[in-house]
Amino acid sequence: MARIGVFVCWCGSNIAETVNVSKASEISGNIPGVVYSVDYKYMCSDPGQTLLKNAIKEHNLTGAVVASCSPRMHEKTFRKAAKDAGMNPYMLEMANIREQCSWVHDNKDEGTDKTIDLIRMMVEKVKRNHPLEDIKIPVTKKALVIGGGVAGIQAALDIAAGGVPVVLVERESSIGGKMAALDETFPTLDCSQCILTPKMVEVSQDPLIEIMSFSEIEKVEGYVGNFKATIRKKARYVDTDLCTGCGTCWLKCPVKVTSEFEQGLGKRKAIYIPFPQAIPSRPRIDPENCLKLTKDRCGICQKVCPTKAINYDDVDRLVEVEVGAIVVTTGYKIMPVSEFPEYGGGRYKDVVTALQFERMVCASGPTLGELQRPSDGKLPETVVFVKCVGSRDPEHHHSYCSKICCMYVAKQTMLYRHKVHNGNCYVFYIDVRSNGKNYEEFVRRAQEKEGAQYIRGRVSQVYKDGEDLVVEGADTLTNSQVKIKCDLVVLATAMEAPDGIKELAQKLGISYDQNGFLTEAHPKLKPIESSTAGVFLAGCALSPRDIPDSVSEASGAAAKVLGLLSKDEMHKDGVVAFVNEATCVACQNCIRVCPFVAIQLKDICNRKGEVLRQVADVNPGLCVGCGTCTPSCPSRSIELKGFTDAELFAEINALAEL
Amino acid sequence: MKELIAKAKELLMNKEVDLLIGYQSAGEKKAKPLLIKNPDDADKLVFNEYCLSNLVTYLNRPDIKALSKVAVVAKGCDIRAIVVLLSENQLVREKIFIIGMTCDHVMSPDGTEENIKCSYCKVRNPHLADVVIGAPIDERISKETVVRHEDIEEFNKKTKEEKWNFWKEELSQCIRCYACRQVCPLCYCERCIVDFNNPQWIDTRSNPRGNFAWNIVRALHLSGRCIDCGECERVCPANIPLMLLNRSLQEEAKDKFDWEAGFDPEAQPPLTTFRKEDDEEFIR
Amino acid sequence: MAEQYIDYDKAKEMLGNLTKNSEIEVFGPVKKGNDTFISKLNQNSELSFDYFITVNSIKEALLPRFEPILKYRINHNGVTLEDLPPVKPLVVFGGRPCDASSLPLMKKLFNWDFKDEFYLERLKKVIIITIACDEMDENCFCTSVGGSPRNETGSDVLLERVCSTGWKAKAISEKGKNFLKENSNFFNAKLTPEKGYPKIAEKDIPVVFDSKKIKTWIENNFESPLWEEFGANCLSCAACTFVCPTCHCFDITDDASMWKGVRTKNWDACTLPYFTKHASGHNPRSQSYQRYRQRISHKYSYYIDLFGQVSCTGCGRCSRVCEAGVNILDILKRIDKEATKGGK
Amino acid sequence: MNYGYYPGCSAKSTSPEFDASTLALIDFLDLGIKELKDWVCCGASSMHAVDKIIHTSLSAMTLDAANSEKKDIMVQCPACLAHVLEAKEVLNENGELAADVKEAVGKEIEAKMKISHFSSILHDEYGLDRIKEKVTKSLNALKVASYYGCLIVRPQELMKYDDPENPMKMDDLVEACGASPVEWPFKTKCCGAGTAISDTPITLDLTYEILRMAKQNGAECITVLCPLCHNNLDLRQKKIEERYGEKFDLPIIYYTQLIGLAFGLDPKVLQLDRLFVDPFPLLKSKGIL
Amino acid sequence: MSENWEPKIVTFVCNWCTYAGADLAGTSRFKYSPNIRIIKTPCSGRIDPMFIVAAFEKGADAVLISGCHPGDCHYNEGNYNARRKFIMMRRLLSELGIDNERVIFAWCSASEGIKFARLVNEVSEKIKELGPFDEYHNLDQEER
Repeated sequence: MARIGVFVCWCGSNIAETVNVSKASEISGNIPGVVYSVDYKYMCSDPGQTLLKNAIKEHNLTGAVVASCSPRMHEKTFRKAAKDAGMNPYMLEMANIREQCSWVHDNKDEGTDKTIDLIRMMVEKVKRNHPLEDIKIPVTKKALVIGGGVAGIQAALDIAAGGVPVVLVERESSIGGKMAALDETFPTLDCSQCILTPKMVEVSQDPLIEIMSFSEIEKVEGYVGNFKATIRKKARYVDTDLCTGCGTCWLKCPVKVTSEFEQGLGKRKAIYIPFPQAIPSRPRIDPENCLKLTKDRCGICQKVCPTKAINYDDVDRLVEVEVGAIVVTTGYKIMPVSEFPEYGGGRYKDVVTALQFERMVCASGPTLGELQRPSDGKLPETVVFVKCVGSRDPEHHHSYCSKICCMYVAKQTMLYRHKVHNGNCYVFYIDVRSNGKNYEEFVRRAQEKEGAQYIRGRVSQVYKDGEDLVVEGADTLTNSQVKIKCDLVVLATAMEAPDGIKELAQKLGISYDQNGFLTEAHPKLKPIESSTAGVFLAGCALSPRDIPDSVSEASGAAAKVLGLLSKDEMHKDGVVAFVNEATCVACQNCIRVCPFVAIQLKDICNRKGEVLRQVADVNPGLCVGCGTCTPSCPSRSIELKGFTDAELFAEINALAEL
Repeated sequence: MKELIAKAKELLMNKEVDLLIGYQSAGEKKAKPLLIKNPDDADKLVFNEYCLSNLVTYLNRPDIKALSKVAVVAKGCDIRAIVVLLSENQLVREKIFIIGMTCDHVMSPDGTEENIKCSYCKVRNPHLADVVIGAPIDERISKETVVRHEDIEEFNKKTKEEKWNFWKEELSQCIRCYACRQVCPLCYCERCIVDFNNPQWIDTRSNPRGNFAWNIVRALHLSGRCIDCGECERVCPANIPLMLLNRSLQEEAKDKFDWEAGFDPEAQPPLTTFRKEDDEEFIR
Repeated sequence: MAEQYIDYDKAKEMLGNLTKNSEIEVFGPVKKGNDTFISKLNQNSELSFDYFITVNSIKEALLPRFEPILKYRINHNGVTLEDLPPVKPLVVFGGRPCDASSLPLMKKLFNWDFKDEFYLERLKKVIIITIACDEMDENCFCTSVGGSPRNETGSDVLLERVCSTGWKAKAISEKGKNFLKENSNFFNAKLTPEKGYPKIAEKDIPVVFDSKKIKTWIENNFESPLWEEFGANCLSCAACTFVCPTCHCFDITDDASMWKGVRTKNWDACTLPYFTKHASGHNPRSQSYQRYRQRISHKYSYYIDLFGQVSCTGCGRCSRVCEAGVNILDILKRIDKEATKGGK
Repeated sequence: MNYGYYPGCSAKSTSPEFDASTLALIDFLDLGIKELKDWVCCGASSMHAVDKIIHTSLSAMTLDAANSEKKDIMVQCPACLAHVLEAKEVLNENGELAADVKEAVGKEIEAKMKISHFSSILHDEYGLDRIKEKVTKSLNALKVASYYGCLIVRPQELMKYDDPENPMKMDDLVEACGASPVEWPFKTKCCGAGTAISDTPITLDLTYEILRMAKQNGAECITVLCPLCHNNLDLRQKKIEERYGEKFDLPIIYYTQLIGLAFGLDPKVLQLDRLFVDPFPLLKSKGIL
Repeated sequence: MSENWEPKIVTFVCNWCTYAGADLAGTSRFKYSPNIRIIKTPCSGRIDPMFIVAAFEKGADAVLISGCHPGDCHYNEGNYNARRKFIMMRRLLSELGIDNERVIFAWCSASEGIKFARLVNEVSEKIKELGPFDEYHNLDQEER
């Protein structure tokens, strides 16, 4: 039999002015099941809470209703007090008689009547409430970072610094990402590799970080605190344990192939490391070009390898790792120029992407920093940069802004002018967006001190007239057509979501937007959380951003991971869905509507292990308690604790006239 | 008919199926279900325009579900129920053998005219069947055609008050025999919502209040799922025009979600999914 | 007393008159769609007398679909019981002899170990005006269970058709005599009996099985595989039991809101899947054929053990209403054949 | 294929060779396309700027002409194409302008027919493979610059002709006939027809650039699909050569004429002799004639 | 209709938007009609259309249901799922002749205190016009 206490708060005059609190308390005392009722000036005060605690003990209460302010204000307070007094906290409910009653009504009789109704509704609910326990989830103290660009490197380092082991998975054969290919970085013009490679080395030397390069995520199962990831270690044909990275193999390899790292501007071998500072500094064999693997000839690398590390029979291997949290830092890709034939992309060798330009001016690039245009090696005397190529162009490509182009174009004009002091450089732009620390100053330096000529307008066409490239565009400030003859055109093409990101998102159960960028759980308040608990996001996987943003997000994600993994088990609210397995017929409605992938089918077996039938099964670790599953179930075999049908019906029922 | 009997015999003789569900004659202009395990009984099988029953409903019966494979004689309209059951994980495709019958039309329950549902049938040639028996029949309307139910249109000419009085009168006659539920191929819950008592969702008394709640919840639970077989209305001993409700919700599903149940087992049922641009003109 | 006749118009007038009196409940035949139902009449009811047999039986008049057996209110001082509405006198017009003959059967049950005051009170206050049959169909088998198209059992007044628009009335009981007297102004129709009425004679409905043999067979064949065959088509709805004049199972449910409640006796049916479901989740009659076996066995065996009589009047309603094609007569004939064959 | 041919007024005045070569191809390929009986001038190139209702009504009447013969519409002139497509869109959107047009025309006009350019029909419906089969006289690697002009690809949403930046249909067609299409950047540049009368020097400038680029990229001739482009490139070529002191000698040949040649049709029938820049020396030197 | 009849409006709201919006109406002291009783659920996705029937059965004259605006759902999608159910329920109720003005759906965010107050007042006024929902309440017959 229920023994319920009702506590009506005056909130000074906030409630008492519009509600006859003593009458409310008195009438509430007559509700069947209520054994104690009282009104008090400030329930939330220490004496008020003591009153509650004492009443729970003295009257042996099974439930309590505090009629006061909004539960959003003090539910935690009173539930904690109830818990301290030995009552299950979920057996306490609040009737909101301040925000939703005394403050919105003037008439005291009406306010009092409504108050009594609200109390009665909560009393009836409490009668049906069940004691709930917080959900405890054990956690695996290990993290997985997917993507070894600068964001992934930073996240791995920060997590490891917190004492948690990390597996860093990278699709390419070296970590470093796009940043490793950059020449200098804005707005400081410090050398990209000079600041990145020490971090890469740090990663490789951290005993808590395991790098799995040339590997991809095959499958992810489990849930927050308890993920099991299967990682495909792609066949490398080089035993990374035996290999010392001496370099003999790639020096002797006779096959030359266009280098992806050099953006197609340089060559590599069929057995190669993508760039000299690669981490791990272990080569891989490109099976499509290796003579041994394609034609069963050559085999030189095996012959010259001093440690017998070459294995032509290597195959993909699957490795399972158990982790408690995942950080996704899969970065971006750059649109290739071939998408823009109207700008000469794919037609003229001297129309290049900004990333290619980085390699062209980089001291470690294919020309060792000597600026030569790709077609004939000539020093370009006039260069035209075109911004917003593919970005901010909803009719043809992407509607979004790629965010970093304004800055790197300004940087590249400087890099160009530093190489070619009397060269001409023009920039076609729509707007100049330079809203970072020292960014605006940087752009102005490019324009005012470094001689870049900015033309506001779009380019209509790039074509070749004789030996010259001609850029035709509009100057919308002077309202005139512009035609510039030049030697090199650099297109600041849009940043795009990388290949395979949708498949990865599906494996992780996280969502992505129409552009393929991963979606944050909340654009403002949960910018680095995904919709799946325990999966965090950082860097350009979310949308275009620059290095400082990516790095700070990575650190943020690492902090989230460390917070999550700091305890042996996680505690969460006991308001979760539960299944009545006796009546569930596994129609999958709940599974289909659950936004958090918290419900799965489970087999019910007999003693011999034969499957008798299937039922829905809620993973309380993933369930967030929204209750969308409940109305989707026609036989009501799934319900939400704390908001069961019986509880809500009791509230409705309490409205029937006396 | 010969082909059907031969196929049935073959299936039962070769033990390809444990049970075959078909139709037998029940007198002049009448047919009723026939459940047979013995190949000799296959001679009783008939198929004609009086074969109204949607035999798919038997596939939900626990004793029949327990069998390893069952053959069912089904018209295109009946197969739509199989599609829904497949999409809702209630049947295992490999465990049923669908003998699809081409069917131009069946008769109305009283046997006097063409059944109303046949005038807008889109599956005269059954889909999804393991074997199709009968000559191909010209579909009278295409799959893309949006069906407007004349009875709904007519009904919607009534005022609010007329509608209310109509249903009050009709539903007061419901005796709560649950024939509508039991015959429905899509009512397969282990425990029906009406059999709940904590909380008591639906008043079990066959008073107008209980009858309203029952018929509301029934229509609602079939919304986006009803495949228009009309069995509930046919078996209702009180002759309540239940399909008026079901058809209007079919129309709503078509209009608002571009959905017709029972054609694609892979598609997401409309009430378990959404589109961001769904209608919300009615939401303030 | 001279012979009394009543025609369609007078009958309508009489029933209309009775309906005006809010102190009595009147039931009569009302047409809906192609079928006729015994319904509680109100001012707007459209009576129809040209029917073969009503879909439902007159059971509904005496054993309502739902009926309050307890009412209470809660207030701040506690719980108070409320009075139940009094049982009103009833007139039931238009049942067939197979309807009326169910009443003595039902009386035995409701007068058994527990006296059901609601049923018995109604039975006391009811006037049953039965119309003898003058049509039949393939589902009729009253003669096999001791009835006949002109059986008087259970009726207070029996009407026999003499022409296309009227009947000859015959009082069977004292109540009937008084009713005819009180309403003699409606039973004074000048009707000339026409040739060809009644259309059917008792011999038109031959006896087709021996209920004794059937009882014995049932007693000995609980596990017979034939039951599975009999119940194969059954979809487990309650249509057959709800139209049956002798099915009488009910459930007791509470409907309560915060401050008041009512406990109600509701029709229930052994054919429904949840009828025997235990709280444990176990269901001893989990399959439809088991439930159907219960229905037949109850009528043709257990009831005889308890009350010495078959609890079936041969009206055939269950077969007519069953859209799954379960036909009780076919099954009884088959059992009879099996019993004869087996010699038991 | 159920097209009626809408030639437009140019075909009947300034460029009968376009008309003639088109009809010759229709006849040769047995496409069964006949000229619409009641087609109306589309009102180019001034009416659309003067009065929207009259402008749309003119094209609507052509749609009506097609309706009365139950035909889809085949168009050759890009301006005509743009205007009938626009009228179709206006009528289907059924807004205020459509109501005005209905009133002006005096009837309800259904706009459900298909409207296609002849080059699209050859390219997409008849098919390049079948065209290749019909070629009897290969164009012998003649270097052809396909010049589409500005109208046929713009606005893309309306015309839906081909890639607006780099259309390929004519290139494909002449390639199928054995020619070597020249890749060049000025396929869709404006020839300046709009200012040809009002400010001729501008037009001459623009057309000069086109001729220059074609020549620079190795073209031996230019093929076109627009009568006005043809006018500017062909009729004014001599004037341009004088003005800029540069010799081009680039024959400007309709694509229908080139295809006709490949099919072995009589140059007279194709009216090649009507061209101002004499194509015969080139064709002879390439062994095509 | 008795003189002092006041409509009874049962309101189902989600915890994150509309409940917070109602709180904001309170903290902003926007006055509204006292005829509503709020029942809190975590998300509009938790609100079963049959709650509407239950509320009418227990004497409600109108039912107001409100959740987060599309895109604002705390649980991302609950309100989208709810919306489809409401679409169906509305059609069904209108087929049965139940006034759609007695079942009101709204989106009301945590910042829309004023919208919540106005909404309640409008609904309350409308229901006062329509009068008590006796048609439904009278369906509750205890005996035949």
